[in-house]
Amino acid sequence: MLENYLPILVFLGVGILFGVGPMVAGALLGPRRPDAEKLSPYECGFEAFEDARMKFDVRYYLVAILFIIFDLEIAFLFPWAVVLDRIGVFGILAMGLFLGILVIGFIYEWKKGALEWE
Amino acid sequence: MIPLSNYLVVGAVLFGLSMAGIVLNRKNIIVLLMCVELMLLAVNTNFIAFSHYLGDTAGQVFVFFILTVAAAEAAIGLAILVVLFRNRRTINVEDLDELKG
Amino acid sequence: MTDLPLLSLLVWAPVVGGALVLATGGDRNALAARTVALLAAVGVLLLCVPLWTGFSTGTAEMQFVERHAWIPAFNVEYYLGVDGISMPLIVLTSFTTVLVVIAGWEVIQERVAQYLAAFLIMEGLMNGVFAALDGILFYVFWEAMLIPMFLIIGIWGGPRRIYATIKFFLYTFLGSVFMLVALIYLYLQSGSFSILDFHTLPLGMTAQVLIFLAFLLAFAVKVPMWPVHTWLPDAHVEAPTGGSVVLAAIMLKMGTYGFVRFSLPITPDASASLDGLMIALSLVAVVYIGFVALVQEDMKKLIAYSSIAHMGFVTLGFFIPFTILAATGSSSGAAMGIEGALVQMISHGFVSGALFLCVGVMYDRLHSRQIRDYGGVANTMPSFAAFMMLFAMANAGLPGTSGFVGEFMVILASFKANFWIAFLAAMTLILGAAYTLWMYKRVLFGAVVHEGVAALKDINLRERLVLVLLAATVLVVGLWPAPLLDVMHASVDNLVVHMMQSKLP
Amino acid sequence: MFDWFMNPEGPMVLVVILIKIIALVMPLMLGVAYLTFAERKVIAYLHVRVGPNRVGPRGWLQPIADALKLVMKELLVPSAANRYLFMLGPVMAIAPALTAWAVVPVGEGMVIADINAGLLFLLAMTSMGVYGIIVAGWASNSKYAFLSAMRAGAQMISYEIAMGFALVGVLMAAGSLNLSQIVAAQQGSLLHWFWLPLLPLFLVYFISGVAETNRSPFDVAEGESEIVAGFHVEYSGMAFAVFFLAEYANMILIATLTAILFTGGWLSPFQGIPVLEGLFAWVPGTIWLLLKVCVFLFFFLWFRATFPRYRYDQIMRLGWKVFIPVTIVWIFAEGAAVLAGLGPWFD
Amino acid sequence: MSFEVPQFSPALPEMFVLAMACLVLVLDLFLNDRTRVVTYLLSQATLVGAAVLSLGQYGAGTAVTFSGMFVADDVGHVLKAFIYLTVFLAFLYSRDYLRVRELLRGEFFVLGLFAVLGMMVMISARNLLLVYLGLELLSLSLYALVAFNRDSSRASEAAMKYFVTGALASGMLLYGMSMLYGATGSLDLAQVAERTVAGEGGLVFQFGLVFLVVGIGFKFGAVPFHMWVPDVYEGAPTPVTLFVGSAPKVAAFAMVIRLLAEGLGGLQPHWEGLLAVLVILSLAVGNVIAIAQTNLKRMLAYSTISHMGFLLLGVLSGTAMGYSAAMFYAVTYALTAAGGFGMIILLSRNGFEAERLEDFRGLGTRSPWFAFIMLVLMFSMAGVPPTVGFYAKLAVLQAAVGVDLVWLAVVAVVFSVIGAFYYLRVVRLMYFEPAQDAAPLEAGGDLRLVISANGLALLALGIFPGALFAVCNSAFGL
Repeated sequence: MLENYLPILVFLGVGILFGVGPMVAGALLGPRRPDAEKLSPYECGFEAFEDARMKFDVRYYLVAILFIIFDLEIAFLFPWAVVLDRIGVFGILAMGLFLGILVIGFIYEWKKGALEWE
Repeated sequence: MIPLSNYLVVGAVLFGLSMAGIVLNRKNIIVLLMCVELMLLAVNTNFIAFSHYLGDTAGQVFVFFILTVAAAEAAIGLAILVVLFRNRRTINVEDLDELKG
Repeated sequence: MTDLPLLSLLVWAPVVGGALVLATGGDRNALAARTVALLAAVGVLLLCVPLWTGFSTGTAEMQFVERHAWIPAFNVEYYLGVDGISMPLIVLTSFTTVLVVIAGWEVIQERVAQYLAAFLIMEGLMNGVFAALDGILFYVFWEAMLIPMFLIIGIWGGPRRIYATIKFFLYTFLGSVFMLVALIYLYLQSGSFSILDFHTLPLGMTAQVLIFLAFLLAFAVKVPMWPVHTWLPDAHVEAPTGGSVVLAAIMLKMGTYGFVRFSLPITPDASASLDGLMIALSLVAVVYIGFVALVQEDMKKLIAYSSIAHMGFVTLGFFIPFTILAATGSSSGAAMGIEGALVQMISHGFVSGALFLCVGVMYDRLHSRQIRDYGGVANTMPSFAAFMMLFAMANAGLPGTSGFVGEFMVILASFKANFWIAFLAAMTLILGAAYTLWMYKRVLFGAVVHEGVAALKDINLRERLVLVLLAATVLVVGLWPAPLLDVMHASVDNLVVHMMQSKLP
Repeated sequence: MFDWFMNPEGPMVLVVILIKIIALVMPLMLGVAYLTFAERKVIAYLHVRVGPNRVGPRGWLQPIADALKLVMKELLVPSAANRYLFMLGPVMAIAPALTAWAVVPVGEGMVIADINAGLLFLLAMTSMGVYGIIVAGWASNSKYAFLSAMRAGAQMISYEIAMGFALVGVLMAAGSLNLSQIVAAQQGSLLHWFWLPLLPLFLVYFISGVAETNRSPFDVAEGESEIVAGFHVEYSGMAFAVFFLAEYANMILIATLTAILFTGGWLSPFQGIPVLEGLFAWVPGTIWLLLKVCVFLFFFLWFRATFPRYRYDQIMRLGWKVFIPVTIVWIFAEGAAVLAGLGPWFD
Repeated sequence: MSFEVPQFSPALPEMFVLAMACLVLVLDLFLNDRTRVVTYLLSQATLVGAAVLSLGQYGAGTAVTFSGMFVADDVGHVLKAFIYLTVFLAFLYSRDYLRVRELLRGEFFVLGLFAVLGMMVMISARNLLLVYLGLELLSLSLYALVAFNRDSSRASEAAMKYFVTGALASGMLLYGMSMLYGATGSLDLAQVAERTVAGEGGLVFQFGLVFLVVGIGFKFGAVPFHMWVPDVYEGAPTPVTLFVGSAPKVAAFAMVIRLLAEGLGGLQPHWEGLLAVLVILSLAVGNVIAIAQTNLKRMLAYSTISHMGFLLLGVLSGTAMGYSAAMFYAVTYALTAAGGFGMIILLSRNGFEAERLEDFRGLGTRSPWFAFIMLVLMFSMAGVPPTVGFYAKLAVLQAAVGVDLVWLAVVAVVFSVIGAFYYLRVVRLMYFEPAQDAAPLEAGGDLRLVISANGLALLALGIFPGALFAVCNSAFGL
């Protein structure tokens, strides 16, 4: 069973190689003439005003948090969907209830403005 | 076949690391939150290992729920962190000293 | 016997009365509060009449028994009843409360209703303690009583009242929780919380000793016995007069009552083997505390120490029978020691209460309790001086007063046991006379020391009423103790039987 | 595990796997290269221009020239950047984009790793891509890069939910996580393909795919005029090229997945049609798949040429307030359909 | 693999609360500040309805449903009823407080209801998974509630601390559960119990047990896992403190009964010692440190710690009598705590939190009636008869003595005497010292009425504890 996953492991190696290889090639073939101006972060021609790791909008957190929750709900749906034809009416209704509660949460977020960006 | 004990040792090591992280960490609350997640992962390792060796799926179902709860927990933890940061302008563990008695 | 649940009435009528008093409201309705309180107190006292007359003296059985399920889960019952030991104490309590209500009539001007209600509620609870025949019921009353007392000292007391009251509470609380553990143990052994069941429960020696010590902690604090007596002078000094009276007249008796109700009959073997300790502690109280009283400057403190000494006498009386048995091989005379101690309890209730009231009378006028602030009071307050003289003599144990009867009986019993014990016990007569009469002399005799004393007015009608009542009882008990002793005989004999029986399995 | 390697056949198996991988990746890379070329050409023609036509005949060697140029460029690492993370960013972008192909069947039985949890694996790999972008944006230590990374991250995860729900719909219909079996479940005819019964999900999935790959019109994360190329503003030379590769590889992946999940994969469109079915029976399934993929890729390019760029808030609104409700409603509808035994599809 | 449809009726209260919580959540979105009272009333109605449903099942015997995961028995019904009651009180006490401070948002009630649901699940859980889910639903709601006042720096700090320790506790508990699962091969507590008796597992078992007990200790706030308690109690808005400090204790008791008594009853000799350590430390630390507090909420926090020590003392005896005693302790403590924090709310007004001990100064003259109520509350906590706190302690001590742990009982009573000191201090401030603050109490009529009833109930239960004892005993088959 695990053997089926071996190609994936190999593929991952190949994938990484495809990332690293070109960059190594570029580094070897390309010129190397660094200077301070060239290496400073791009800021439309100005000197950088401040460190770029600034605070950013809390909404990004919000999106991330909502994502985590919803994504996990999907994780519950996956196995359910696969065996849909074998779990009978009760199985389907149970998930309907689950989704219903999820929808209630969704409505709440919507009304509370958690989904508004501006 | 990898023996069960190996998984348990991994679980225990992860658990120990996360514990140490929570208890010893004095710098950043985010690290605390990550340690909490790590702790749950350690538990998941245990559950899955047991579940596999016992041939019982209940353990894996438990893992599913732990994952979900962990997400909800992370969500609330981060939310509290945001509120805390807004009030305090710091996420330093040592700065949590307003409540004392 | 009557059909009324007499004991329940004695317990709950004062509590209800207290609630009614509270309901009269703030200080604007002080008169109403006082009236209601007086009516309630007198009413309760009247309830004691059928109690006394209906009491049959020939038996050691519990009388006026009321027994209902209360907490069936633990076999805890609402179980009331009295025998010859507890019945007089209930009468004493009811009587004292009337006096306290009258004595506080004018003195207390702040939060009158609460003050009076506290006393009434406390009266009910104290009656409950004496009437309870169920361990938990007993404990509930025993502890609940602390709450009003705590408030009485704390609210209406003197300058160091807070220190005193917290010390009082914690001391007594600490003592009694051990009793609780012992009660639980007894329950688990006997399957019931009934005290009478405890009396017949066989117990191993280790268990007996531990239970005895647990009870000792609870009761010794309350009595108080040396060396856990230190709360008492503080509490007395800071308490308002009424508080001191109740404290001295009744609450101390609860400790000694505990000994006769619990320690002696439940753990006779432990009592017998530890009686040396108890006698020693009692004699220390009698002699050492007597000397301490001698040097007091504060009248209340002096009376407080004298109380400790007198209570030492009571515990001596309780524990002397074992020595008598050891010395003479028979238990004759044992009953005399116990009866003496019981009479001493009653008598001390009257006498110490009276003395505190006397001090209160003076304090209300000059706002000082220091002996040196007085002198020659007899010149301006002759009637008062006469009453106080009587009480001082009673305190010293002079024949003809109630104080004499008990002390004499205990000393007599002690002689049967051991000469030196008797000798030391007899010291109390000398010491008691010394500190009481010396105080009396310094306060009342001599020249008028200052204008304050010169301006003193003699006691008014209200005070006179209180003192007359007390004087009458002191004399009656002193001259004709037979009715009181009759009441006790059967119960005491029964107690002695219990004490002399080994409980070892 | 290790005794498996000790097995004399072990290394052989490894070699076979490697050959398969190369056989898949090489055409893929070629496809990527010529997708860039196609993009420029197609858009040019849509704009009525000619597009690149100088290098080679009609410009056919243009991608090679681009690659050569990029290889010769200097590889800059900004002074304020976090050096290792900066280099890690492109790798983290391309590795999952390629690895995902391990479970994608390109024809009947033509799959490198035939695992049961194929779809889960795909979901995992496509999610991994966002890390590359976030890491790149963070490591660059440049405001544009950082902002862009945040935007890209938020956008990608938002649309991932809609995609996930759409997949649930597919799963409900197919009853398997294995991609080959999903295709098999669409056997029958053009009308049995899932695009019809799952039409809303199909649309949501494809459009979300466009958004996932940060393609126009959802390309606010790299919008030149607003955020000067976004998270890869500080990248140059081959490091930039790797991002580029990843993006186009992802496009092809999304197109392929759409084809497999909703339009029958390698199934012939003429299945079930009496005459035509026999007529085209000789065409291998892979060709059909390829054709379908090309169609979807064309849509990618067409969108870019036609639609103006969305505003960021519009993008988020579309994802959260349109797509997610639509998918949820459709899942309910599908559940109801299953319960009621409706339609020819869910037996 | 088709599922058989489970029997739903035993879980009716849970389903009702869930449905109502969702309804309230959605409905509240369409209300404004003026009409928010609807949210409040609906929440209270939910609790009342749930109480009717739960008590309606009382005496109907034990019903197991959802493949053995869920159990509805008399212990559960009674505990749930008390949870409804305390939460009802909590909502009632909170409303004015929150409204005056402009914190009256529907989420407060919704989170409260979800916490109730979590507690109900904990109580009815017969499966490790369900225990965990209930616990988390409760905990997550509480974390959010503690941070409810978003502008309070102290509240957010408290929430953070609560969160981290709570998550740590969950982790410990889970780790213990995973070991238990490994040792017994089942998540079902009944099966766990069977296999425990059979003595399978060995070392893994005990290893898991330690973690389980540590997790429980954390949730209870037993020393040495108590550090969150004072901070959370102090930092949270008072209504939330009230909430955290009352009903969840009942649920925690249920959890400990389900896990240790029902699931691992066979290992009682092993966990007895562990709990004994927690008990002694909790009693000692809770009572001694409470003396040094000047903040009433903090003082009550340490007092809670010591009370939890008492509660665990009942549990550790491992007898039905002990469980019954602990149950009595839990429910009466929840009521007492509700009253105690209710008093703080009563005395508070906008911009002024009556949470310092000093603020109770002279209450005896300012408001004799409420001073009396507070007096009853304090004496109940101290365990002085005739308040109900005494019987709780009595029952617990009885259980301890019953299994020959006399020494532990003695330790417990000694510390309870030390504890009496700081309760007395509150009484002292109220009665023996002059008032500094002459402002009249602002609280509304319903609050006054209910807090009076709360206090008097403790007194009434103190005079007639028989019925409640009978209920607790019969719940454990005594």
